[in-house]
Amino acid sequence: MSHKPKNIFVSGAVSPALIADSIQKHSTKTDIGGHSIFLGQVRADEKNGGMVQAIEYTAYEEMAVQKAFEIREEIFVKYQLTCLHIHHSLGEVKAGEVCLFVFTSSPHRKAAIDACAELVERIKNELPIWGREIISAEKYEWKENK
Amino acid sequence: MSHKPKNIFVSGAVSPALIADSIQKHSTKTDIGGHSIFLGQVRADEKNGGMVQAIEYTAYEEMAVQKAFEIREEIFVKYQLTCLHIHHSLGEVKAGEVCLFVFTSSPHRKAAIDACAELVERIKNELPIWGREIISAEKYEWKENK
Amino acid sequence: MQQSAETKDIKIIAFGIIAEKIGGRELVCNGISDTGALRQWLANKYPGLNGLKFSIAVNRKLVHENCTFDNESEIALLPPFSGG
Amino acid sequence: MQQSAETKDIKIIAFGIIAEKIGGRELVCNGISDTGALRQWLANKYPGLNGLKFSIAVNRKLVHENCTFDNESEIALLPPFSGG
Repeated sequence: MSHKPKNIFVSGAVSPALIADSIQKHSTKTDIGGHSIFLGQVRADEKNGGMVQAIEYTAYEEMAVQKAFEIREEIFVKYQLTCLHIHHSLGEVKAGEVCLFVFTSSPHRKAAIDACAELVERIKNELPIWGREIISAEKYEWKENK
Repeated sequence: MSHKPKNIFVSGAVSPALIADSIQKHSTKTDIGGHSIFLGQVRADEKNGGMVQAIEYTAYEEMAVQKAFEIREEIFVKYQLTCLHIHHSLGEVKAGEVCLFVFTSSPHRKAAIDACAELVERIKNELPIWGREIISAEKYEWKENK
Repeated sequence: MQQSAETKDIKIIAFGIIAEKIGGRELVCNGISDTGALRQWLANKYPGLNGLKFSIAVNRKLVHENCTFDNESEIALLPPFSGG
Repeated sequence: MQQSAETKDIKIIAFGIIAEKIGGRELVCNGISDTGALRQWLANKYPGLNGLKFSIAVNRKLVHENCTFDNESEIALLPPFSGG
């Protein structure tokens, strides 16, 4: 567990290979009993004027990385975690692709599951990241989290 | 979503490649907005006589597959899910390897997260599966879920 | 004349520590037609089971009260689950 | 003689729909030293912002009450977040 802010952004979609690689890396940590993973996937929602083709993400990167670090420290205090990783896309992510990867690990399943659920809410509510839903070459809508 | 019992067992550890492949397959389902994944990993617990090297899983397979199907149907009624997958190891799984992979997907994150957490509890409590913790060539302990 | 259910062999399957204590995954009993009698018979025949908790499944369903069965039934002895 | 803080240019960065409405990711203001005055100045200068909600961050922290700043501060205009 590192104690300085770490970049959370990846360019474009989060690939299944990155996820597999991250899981694989935890096989040396034999005090872990459970991993909880959340993946956000871009939905092809129906909009006025067509379907969402992709979401283009931008962020206030410096603030997002600092805030993600603060959240990380708070979650580590609250839950008995071994590891915690956050990866969020920047730039274009097509419908069906993964834009958010949250990964928590703990000796016991409950801490991993609860921490992951809380992290996802906090990421959505507190990180300065914006998604623009691309509907066609001319048409887009700024996404709003509910 | 298929409506007949499906084998949930894999021989040996669940590989990161199987997990990546399963995630990849969902990219065509563009109504999905969130995936929740739980992975059970074998812990190298300290025991009287040494560390846990591996867990050897056996199951009453026919009953486990039928029960997993019943649980699946109940979870689909309770939560708005697009997909639900369960993979559990049989045979030997070494410390650090993954023995359980539970995967739920939904248009909205809350349903995926809540369904996954409930599934993990039900799998641990209701499926006739047994783990024998291998400590050395001569020594083992039958695991008990708490 | 057909054999009565009571005199037909009934096959029982066992798992985990229960299989270990009875020395195999399968055993056969005869003249037993409910789960209460089966528990009694097992306790007499396998003292190694003393103090071990197990459930009985009849036709792949856990039974919690005394339950009758016949030689067509699938009977299984299940120690506490420890999957996942 | 040094310029006073009020007369130095203050750089402001904007994101999302706010950047779009003001026509760029960066703007410069002068003679403004608190977030309340900044909101007023923006409302006058960019009628396109009318009806749009946004927060202000000073040095990468959201500020909820009126907050003073100077030309060393990092000021950012943040529409509602929509990550994940």
